[in-house]
Amino acid sequence: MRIADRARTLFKQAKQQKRRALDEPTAKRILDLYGIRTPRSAVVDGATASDAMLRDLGGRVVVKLISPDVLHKSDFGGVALGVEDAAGLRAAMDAMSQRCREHGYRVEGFLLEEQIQEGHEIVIGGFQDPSFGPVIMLGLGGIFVEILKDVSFRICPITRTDALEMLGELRGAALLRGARGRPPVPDDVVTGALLAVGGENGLFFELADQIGELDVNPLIVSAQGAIALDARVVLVSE
Amino acid sequence: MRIADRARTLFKQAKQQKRRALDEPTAKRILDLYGIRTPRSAVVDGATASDAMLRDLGGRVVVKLISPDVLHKSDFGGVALGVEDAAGLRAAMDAMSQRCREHGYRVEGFLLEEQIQEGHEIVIGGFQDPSFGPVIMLGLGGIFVEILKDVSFRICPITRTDALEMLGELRGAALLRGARGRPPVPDDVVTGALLAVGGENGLFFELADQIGELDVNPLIVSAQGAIALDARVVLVSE
Amino acid sequence: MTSTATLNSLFAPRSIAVVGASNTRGKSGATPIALLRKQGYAGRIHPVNPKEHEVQGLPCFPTIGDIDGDVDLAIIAVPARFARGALEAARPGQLGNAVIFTSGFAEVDEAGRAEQKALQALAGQRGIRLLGPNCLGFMNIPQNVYATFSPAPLTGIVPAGKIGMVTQSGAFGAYAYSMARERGIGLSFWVSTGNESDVDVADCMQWLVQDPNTEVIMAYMEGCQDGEALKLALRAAHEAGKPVVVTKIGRTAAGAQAAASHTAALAGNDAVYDALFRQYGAYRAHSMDEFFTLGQALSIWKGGRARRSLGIVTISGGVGALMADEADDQELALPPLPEDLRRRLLARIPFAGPANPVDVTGQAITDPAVFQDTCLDMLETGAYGALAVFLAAAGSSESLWPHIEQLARSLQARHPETPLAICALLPAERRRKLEELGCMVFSDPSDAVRTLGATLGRHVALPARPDGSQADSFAVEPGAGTF
Amino acid sequence: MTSTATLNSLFAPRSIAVVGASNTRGKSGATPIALLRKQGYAGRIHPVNPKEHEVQGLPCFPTIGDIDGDVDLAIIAVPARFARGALEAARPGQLGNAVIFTSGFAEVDEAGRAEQKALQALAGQRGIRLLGPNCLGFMNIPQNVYATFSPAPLTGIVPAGKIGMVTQSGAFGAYAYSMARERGIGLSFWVSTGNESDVDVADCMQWLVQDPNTEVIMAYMEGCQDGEALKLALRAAHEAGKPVVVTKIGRTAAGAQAAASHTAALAGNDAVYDALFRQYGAYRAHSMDEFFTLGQALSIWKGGRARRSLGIVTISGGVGALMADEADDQELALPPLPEDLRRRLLARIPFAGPANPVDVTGQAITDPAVFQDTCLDMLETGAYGALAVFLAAAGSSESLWPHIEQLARSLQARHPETPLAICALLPAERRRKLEELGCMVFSDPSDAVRTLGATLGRHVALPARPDGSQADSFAVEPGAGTF
Repeated sequence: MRIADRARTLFKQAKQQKRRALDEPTAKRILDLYGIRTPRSAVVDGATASDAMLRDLGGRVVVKLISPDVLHKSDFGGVALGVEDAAGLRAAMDAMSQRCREHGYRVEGFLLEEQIQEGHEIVIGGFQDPSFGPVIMLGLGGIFVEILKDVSFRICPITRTDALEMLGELRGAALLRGARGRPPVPDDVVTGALLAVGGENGLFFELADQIGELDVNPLIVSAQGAIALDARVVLVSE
Repeated sequence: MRIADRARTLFKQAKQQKRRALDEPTAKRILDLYGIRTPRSAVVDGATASDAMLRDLGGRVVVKLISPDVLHKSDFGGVALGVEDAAGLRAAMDAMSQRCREHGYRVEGFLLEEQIQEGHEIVIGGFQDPSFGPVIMLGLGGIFVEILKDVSFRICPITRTDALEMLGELRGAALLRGARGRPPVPDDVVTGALLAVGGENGLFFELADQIGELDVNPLIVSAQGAIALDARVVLVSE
Repeated sequence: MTSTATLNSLFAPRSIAVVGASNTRGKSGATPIALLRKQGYAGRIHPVNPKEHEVQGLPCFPTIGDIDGDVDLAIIAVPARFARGALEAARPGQLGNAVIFTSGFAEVDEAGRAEQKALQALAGQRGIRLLGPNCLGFMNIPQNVYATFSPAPLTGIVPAGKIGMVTQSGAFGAYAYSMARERGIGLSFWVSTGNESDVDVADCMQWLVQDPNTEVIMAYMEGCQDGEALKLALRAAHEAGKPVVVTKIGRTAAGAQAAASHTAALAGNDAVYDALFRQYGAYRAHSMDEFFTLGQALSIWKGGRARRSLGIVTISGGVGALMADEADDQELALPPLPEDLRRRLLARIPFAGPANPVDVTGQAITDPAVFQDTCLDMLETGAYGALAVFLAAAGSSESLWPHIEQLARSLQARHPETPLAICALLPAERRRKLEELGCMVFSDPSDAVRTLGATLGRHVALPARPDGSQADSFAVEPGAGTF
Repeated sequence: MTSTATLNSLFAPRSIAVVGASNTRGKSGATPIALLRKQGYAGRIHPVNPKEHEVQGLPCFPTIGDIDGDVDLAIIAVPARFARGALEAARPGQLGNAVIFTSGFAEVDEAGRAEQKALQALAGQRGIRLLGPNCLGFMNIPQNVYATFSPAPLTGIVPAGKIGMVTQSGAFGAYAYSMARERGIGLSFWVSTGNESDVDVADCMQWLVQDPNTEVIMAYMEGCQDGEALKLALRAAHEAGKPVVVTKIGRTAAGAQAAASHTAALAGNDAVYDALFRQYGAYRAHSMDEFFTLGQALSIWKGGRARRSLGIVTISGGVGALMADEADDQELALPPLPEDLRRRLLARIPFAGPANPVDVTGQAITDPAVFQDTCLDMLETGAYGALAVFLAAAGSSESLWPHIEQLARSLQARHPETPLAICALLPAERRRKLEELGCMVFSDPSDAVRTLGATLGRHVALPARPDGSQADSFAVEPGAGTF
């Protein structure tokens, strides 16, 4: 099934549920379909540990013990950060299991959550202009959008040139490019995310008949890529 | 002795010591002389506790146990936050003494440190322009000064009108005035600090023959007033 | 909604009926007849007025239907309540187009809106294209079609030129017409679209794109009801290499409110218009002065991909610094002269400032060839995307003039792709001469640099046309278009 | 360093010697004599040149010392190596002032700097005030003192007016002189200070402050060696109610670099100049167009404390919105019309736009008194600090003109404190008429609003003078002066 068709199925379901906006998991599935990653998680039973599992979760995970008998996971040693390979995952799960056995606690499994790289918060928004159709917005998170109105707009579909210009128009662009000693974000990461939303094959342009408003906020961008921590997708009013 | 004379004595000492800049305690004393507060502290023996002591320290203090036997003060309960009156101070010191007695630890006294109100960070700077003499600068801390160059200048001496305009010229002024739900800072707090530095009776104008460069950074401003956490005062080169 | 071919009979009519024709000077039914005749319109003119037998010496008809033969264009200059009847009186198929001057339609009240709809419906049935209502009409200047009641041409005609002007507001348009005359700018076309019951700004732009007399389009907009049509028109202009300069009101909250209270059209989100113009390569002007400064400059140099670096040559270090200030604001680079060039210049004029800006000093009065030699040397380096030359008061010197002309000629011959801006106070005919030689001429040196900043190295990368043809795809150079 | 009284004999000399006097048209020693005679200078003119017996019909002296009696001003138009000797040849006490046209001093090299110092030393010993070297001289226009070799006045004289102009750069000054002539602006005084070995921009400002012919000062600066003197001059101008418009180059990094390579003066920290001008109430212009637009406006309305709220009255809703956009940019409030006023206007013109901007529509052509009535009504409310009126092309209408004149007259009579800006394309004599009646006149409507934005509600609160006199202390209203 084509990406757009799969997305349309999700919109159809939301409409059948009389929703005005997609629920967060569905909104994130739409982003995922169009290549904007969202944090992943999986529950495993502890029996197996493979590099492939970690890859699916972004390569670097937090491992959390699931046990009805442990209330404060951290104090108990039930959380392991920065696990990056199968050996590490196995070791972490074994250690937690061992500790539970010592205390006679039950082990129901392990929650693996993608560990988000530190990065910059940006915001990608979209709305329908009554004259010109879908319009995409880019801004930096926090005071940049709210106080300084430091945002940039383009009409969809945008080209790579447009995406680069949008980035260049932000007064705060220097921050993304490494000012103040913060690690720089390659322009491609930002423009890639913009094109995934507002490009010719982007979700907002392809689904312009479905999406009334869009807010990917925050989108964490770093040298490792872009990952959306939250997304709001409002349906077009019928 | 007049304020300026007392300040000049400090500069004289610094010059005798061949300093190019005042040391931090001296710089803070200069600020204090001209009415810009700096965090205060005092060491007490635990025998007395009075409201007056607290008032001298800004009204609200952190009490810290001084004992050669206690390594991790917090873990030991050797730190008490937000102490506001004599009764509270006495209770905190008594409790710490009691705990030390229980463990057989020595008590050498108590450090009372002024507890800084939460506020906004601003920067007040000054430099000597070769044509126009002392110039004062105002900026907001962080990205505002460094990335956005959101600063405002005036030639000294400044009037209250100038000080208000300087504040109004900052793009980030809205933040100080309560945007984003932050508690607002009365304009007077900022203009008062500006006048204390660059006004006709301000330290930079009165001591323009002594001070080559000045950097009060950060100056914490809130409804409770302004307090300088650090200050750099460079002497004029002879 | 429009094929531009059908607009030919509107904008280049072979016959014109004027309904409400009048002998009274200054009346809206008198002005077009007076202008058409005075300017030598070659087609037939038919006054229409049931109360008159003859108007301005021409035989007058009671209704359009009484005119023999077809009528390409009817100018309707009667009160709103008579407008529809005037069109109905035409024989079916007789009338191709109508310009409705009359106000009192959708811009006024509900009844006006209804009457405008009825007019549209009638025109639709009869296949009549409508311009207006509530508009000042149009002028096809090379063809002497003055279908307007604007008094502006009565006090002096604008010569034929390369700029086509489209404005929604008649008053803006009339003022702009007068400003063009004052600045000595020629126009190919001028149209005011008013309520846009049929033909709108985008339609007129499309027509100008195919009009061989028009090389630059200047447009004034208040709002836009059909965004797709506007996109297509801007794309067509871009693809035809005809620069578009736009003034769009409602930039700010106060302006948008004022615009909304003035026009039925949607004021829209201004940031979206900024994006639109940027994406489709149109130049946005925020004042009438900018509108004309840009339009006039683009009628000489079509903007484009020249690199965003500027060489400044002046007779005054001070003015050079003023221009450098503006270049910095415009994010135009000022590459320094290479060492051999510096040496050559200093050997010729020992007190010259050999940096960039280059200051040839007042010495240029006695050695006027230094301008041309320095400029050519600089362009040979390939480092400069454009040149701006400030001549100071020497611009009006008789002895310098042949050298300025020669400068323009040599640069045009050897570096036709490189824009040259000359800053001088020149008499009109000399200014025109330099413009013919491909020079932009400015009196304010900052204006020269600002205009180069807005037009140099501008890159437009449009998405593919809906029909699948290829998009342009230029390399990106940031910072263009901050006029 | 200067008492302005001593500058009177420099700038209003009773006798002038021209050293290097020449018969050759266009030479720097010929131009001042030609201009002085042509313009009817009333004092004595003494050509000095050892090689001539007669210059331009006047007896010529070998040296200044050979002239009988005192000489108020010597114009030095000989090469740098002869300049000092020319002054030395004067009898002790004979010579009061000298203008040194010659270049080749401190602006060039070390030897030039040394020679300039020697010249200063000699002048100091002899009590001679120096203007220059490396300057174009000055013109005291009401007194017909043309102590300049600028060719600009040769192609046409600027009439006497209220604006005194001081420029460091001669080329900028000469160009500005020509621009003033083109714009029909009169000048009281024009001076170019060059290397400022003695008299500098601040000195000239101080002199203009006490000059009864000067009401507005326009200055062009590259740098400043004596900041305190400049502060004092700006303060004096402010206290005398004479607005100062300044163009200071070196705003940006590129400009500062260009300025530094051009002049010996310190380019300085530009933000400090911004602060200086703001604190001392001077208006900073960033281009020559702004320089003149502001200067001309301030010669009619002196700026000041009127509130930052604007009433806009137009004949076109579209242009009204354009002006509202600019008002928003300028942070000028646009208070709406009170309800009774709206009703009255709608009763008179049913299709009028009764908000602010007020659109009286084309109906104003047939009811031209509506402008005056509406404007007066608006000012009676007390809500408007200024009015801007856009007349569209109707400005050139013969029938409307008496009403425009009457509007200006009534507003001037009843609300002399309220600035009125009229936007219209007017012939020069009508423009002048309105200016005499206290109206600012603009062709670009955005310029009108921008200028009001720069000048309305500007508050200057200077610290006390060093001598202890009281500072002004106005209430604060933010947002002024964002031209």
